[in-house]
Amino acid sequence: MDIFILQVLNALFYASILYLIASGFTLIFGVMGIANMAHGSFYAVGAFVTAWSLGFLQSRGVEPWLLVFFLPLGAIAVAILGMLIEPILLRPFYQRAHEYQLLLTFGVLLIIEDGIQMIFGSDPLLVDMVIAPFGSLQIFSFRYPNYNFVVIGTGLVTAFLLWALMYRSRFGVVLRATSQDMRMASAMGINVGKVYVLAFGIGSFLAGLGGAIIVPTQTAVVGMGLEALIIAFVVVAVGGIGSQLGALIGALLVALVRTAGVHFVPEIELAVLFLIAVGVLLWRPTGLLGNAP
Amino acid sequence: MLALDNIETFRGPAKILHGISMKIEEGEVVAIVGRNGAGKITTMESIIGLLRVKSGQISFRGENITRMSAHSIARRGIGFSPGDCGLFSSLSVQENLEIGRWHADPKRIDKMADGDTLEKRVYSVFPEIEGFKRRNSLKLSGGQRKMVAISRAMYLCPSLLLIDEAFEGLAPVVISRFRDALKKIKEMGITLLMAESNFSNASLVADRVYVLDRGEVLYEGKPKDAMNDPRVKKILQG
Amino acid sequence: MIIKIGAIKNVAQSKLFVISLLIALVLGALPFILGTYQTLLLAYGLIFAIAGLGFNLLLGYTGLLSFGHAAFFGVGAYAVAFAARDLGIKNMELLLLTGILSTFFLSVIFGIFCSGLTRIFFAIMCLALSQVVWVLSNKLYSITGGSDGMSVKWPSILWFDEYSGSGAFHRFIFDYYYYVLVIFCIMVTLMWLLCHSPFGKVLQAIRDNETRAQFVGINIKKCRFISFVISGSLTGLAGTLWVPLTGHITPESLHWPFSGEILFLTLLGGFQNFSGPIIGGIAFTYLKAYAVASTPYWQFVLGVALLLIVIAMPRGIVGLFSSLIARFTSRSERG
Amino acid sequence: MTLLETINLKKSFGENVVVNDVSFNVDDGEVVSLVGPNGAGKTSLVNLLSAYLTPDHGQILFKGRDITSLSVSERIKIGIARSFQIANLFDELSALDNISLSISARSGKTYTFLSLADRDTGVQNEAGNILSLFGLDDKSNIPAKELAQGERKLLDVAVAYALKPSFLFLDEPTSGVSTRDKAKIMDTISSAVRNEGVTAAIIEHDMDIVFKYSDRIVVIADGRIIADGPPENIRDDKDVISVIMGSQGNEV
Repeated sequence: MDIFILQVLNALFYASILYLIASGFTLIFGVMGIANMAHGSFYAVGAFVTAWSLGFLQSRGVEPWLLVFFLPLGAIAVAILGMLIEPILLRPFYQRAHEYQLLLTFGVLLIIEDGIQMIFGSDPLLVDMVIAPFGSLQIFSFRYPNYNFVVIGTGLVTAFLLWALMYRSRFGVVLRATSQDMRMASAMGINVGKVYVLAFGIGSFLAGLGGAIIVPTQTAVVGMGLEALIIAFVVVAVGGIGSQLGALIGALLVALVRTAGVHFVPEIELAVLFLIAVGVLLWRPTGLLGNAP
Repeated sequence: MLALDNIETFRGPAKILHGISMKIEEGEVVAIVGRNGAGKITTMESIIGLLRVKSGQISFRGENITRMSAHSIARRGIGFSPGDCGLFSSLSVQENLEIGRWHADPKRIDKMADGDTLEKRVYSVFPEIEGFKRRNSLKLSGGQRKMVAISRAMYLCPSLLLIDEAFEGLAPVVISRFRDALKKIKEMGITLLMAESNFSNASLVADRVYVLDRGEVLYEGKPKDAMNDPRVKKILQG
Repeated sequence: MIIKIGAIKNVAQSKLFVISLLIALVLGALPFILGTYQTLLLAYGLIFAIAGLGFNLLLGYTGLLSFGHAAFFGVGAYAVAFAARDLGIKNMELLLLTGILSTFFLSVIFGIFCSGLTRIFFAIMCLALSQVVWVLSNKLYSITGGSDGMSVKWPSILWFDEYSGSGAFHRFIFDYYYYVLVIFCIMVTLMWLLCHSPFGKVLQAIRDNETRAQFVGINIKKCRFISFVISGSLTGLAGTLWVPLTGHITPESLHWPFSGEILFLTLLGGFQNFSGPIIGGIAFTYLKAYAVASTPYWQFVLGVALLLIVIAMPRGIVGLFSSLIARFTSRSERG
Repeated sequence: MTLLETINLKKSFGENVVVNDVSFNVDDGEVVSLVGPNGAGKTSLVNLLSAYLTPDHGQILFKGRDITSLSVSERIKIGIARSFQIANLFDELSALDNISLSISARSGKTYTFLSLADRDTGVQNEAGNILSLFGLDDKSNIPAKELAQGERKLLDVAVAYALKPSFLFLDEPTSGVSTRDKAKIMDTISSAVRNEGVTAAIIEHDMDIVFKYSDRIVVIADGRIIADGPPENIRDDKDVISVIMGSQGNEV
């Protein structure tokens, strides 16, 4: 029983991170039709920037409980990065075939992956000092760090905010209109360029946030972005690309499968995960909640 | 109100407009008529900034709008209803309509006569929309889609409305309905510029026509005199 | 009228034939001028050209972007390694056969899963399947050597047997280069025929307009499947040829970034052209070799190069040159 | 002789019934026009007959055989082809290749791998003949995407025609075409179809064209057939004309 609860909590924790990454990926794909290959690297940048800046602030004597408020630094940095990349690098190529955007973002991926090493070095970074101030909760026989609940909560709150943004705000209507027909949207007075920058910024922010809140519990290591990207692919493939609810459900499913996989078939848990993606795609090519465009 | 001066526009490598000049006065209904590929749609897309104009100048109420982005042109009060309607199918009809209102210049809305709200005005053109405004725009017939497209452009509170192929694909029974609607829009003091491949439909509503052929203006004047020009007659009737 | 078009095409085709023959002769003469290392690089280039040719049958002609072609390349290479280690095969022809058969079966399996999908869904399916293979190669340590990989000795080529003693490296590279060159020429010819055959036209038709292809009575799924199997097998052949030259295989060549590199080289050359991936394969080999040699941050260099290529020559090297040639000829015609 | 027959064909999308209990038949060699207001269900009917949609209810018989469950490609094999309302072409391929593709698909050459397509003189000549039949012979090497709208519509019909169907559906072959080109396109199509004795069903809005080119007119409104007969009868039927043309029909 204890193990079961622990595993469920771990799955929820993991699902929250996956959701943050995948929702950003699916948002960018939904609005601009770009499968952002650098999205996982955005997640890694979020983790590294947060880890580095918290480390720096701590060395300047900032109290651990204060450091918590600086966690979003990584996410903000990534949002800025995204809002620079979209207009400078991607915008000139929207008229061209999708392959070019894929290739451009693949180039960004290569640059970021090595750039992280150049800037932060290849030593792993960890900022676990922010976990302690939150304390922990006694659940049956084990203590569970309260910080993990913060991560789970962040995922839930983000899901709610994104839903409200998409379906309960004017910006959401504008976003949905632009994603469908950007030419017509601009003829209706919508500043498509602004919408794109914002959408790309929000999508990048979400990936960065995922990296920022995971770095107190896991070290930021070189290559973490590559794995994140592939898992995000699986999440959106399962959930349905372009669908926010799909990203949420996909994240939960993938997290549960992986947690169970690590428990029961640790050797090939990743293979099981990919096979599930294969199965879902065979059954419903557009994912569980995707609709054929 | 709107003046095109020697406009040249390319579509990819192909030069479509070879120096088009037009003048449209306040309150007029003008139709651009021509065969397919003559440059009607290209002219419209050049005006609203969806296509980049290579040379020449377009001015709207004395302001040079030649290389402005489409959204800033729209916000200056030029509405557009495309031939394929261009409805946002992931939005409801109502959301489709509202998008226009959010980007309309409030100054223009304020100028409207007392008691005449934008909403009332739009719905007076096609009151039928009230009946299906909650529906998803995918589930509309061709005629309904055209109604929504025109009304949506009306929500921008435009002083100039561009309608591409207002009557294309409409059954004859619906055409007369649309003709009345266009007259109503004209009575509101909105200038209309239409692109039509069917000359007889165009002559139903237009005060003046421009006949285009191969990206050049061939004729300009009253519709009833157009057929006196042998070149126009040849183009429009074969 | 029709006969005239045919005549023009015949002239163009015989011109193409002469040019190709000249290029083949130059490629054949190069090892006598270049050093061993350069010959080795060129052999790698030809191998990646074959991989790109296979990849582009899907991307350029069928309109499907695979993000899992590393699986075919890697499995071709692993099949050679297994055959050499476990079956003791030393003969390159037999190794080739093993590699091609394995990748053929793999692409049939992948093809069954993938040929019903298009666009991003196809890409993700290929990715997921290839990742399964990658995970297995990593985890089945006792068979594959895990992340350490496996080494492969120099095989015997045709009747040339032992490569040992002094100068063996040079002799092997020299001989193997010609081995690769001959296979390369055969494959280019076959693929050129395929792309210009009725079936090639059918693939392009499906790429252009799936609905209409269905309405002229084409079995779309079947054609995509055949294209997929040919494409996968050809990329697998490249992997098979590649492994004796590196002498070592690790799961890296099954991992998705390697699929990204195959895409990279195809677009570098230009995917709207038959010759694009050929040029791209060779150019990419040199680009990567020099980047790796000059800095530990070679990925960074490749990334920057990639961005520059996309921005400066969006239609790839071949596209750039053909538009330059077109501009030059139209100018000289006018002048 | 009856070539095609539908029995109580029905199709609905949600609560919206687009084809409601339609039974009619077409004789061998006839040219039938389907007319009616927008949203009457004409295109849906053609979609059902060409297997683009599956009916909820009812049967389709072709040469007396039930073909309701046959797929698109199976219906093409037995000789049912169609053209599209919005020209649906292989845009990157030349006009000639668009046609030769149809021909080689028809003659079972799809799976020919290692011979050059443009050396197949049989296919090339036939494709050239069809192009000139449709007046497109000077466009044979131009990619379909660079053709003018009217030419695209003609090529769309020609691609279907090249399948040598015994029954051809034409979905608004003149929509989006200027008044002047309409007659030319219809003359071309009509002579091609009648010379080969192909049975054709045409969806069309322009009543002048309908009256001029068809042997029989089927009027559809709200998913039902409301009139069926030769052009003279339809023209004289005031009720039917008012449905199609509206109350101001005479004025238009």
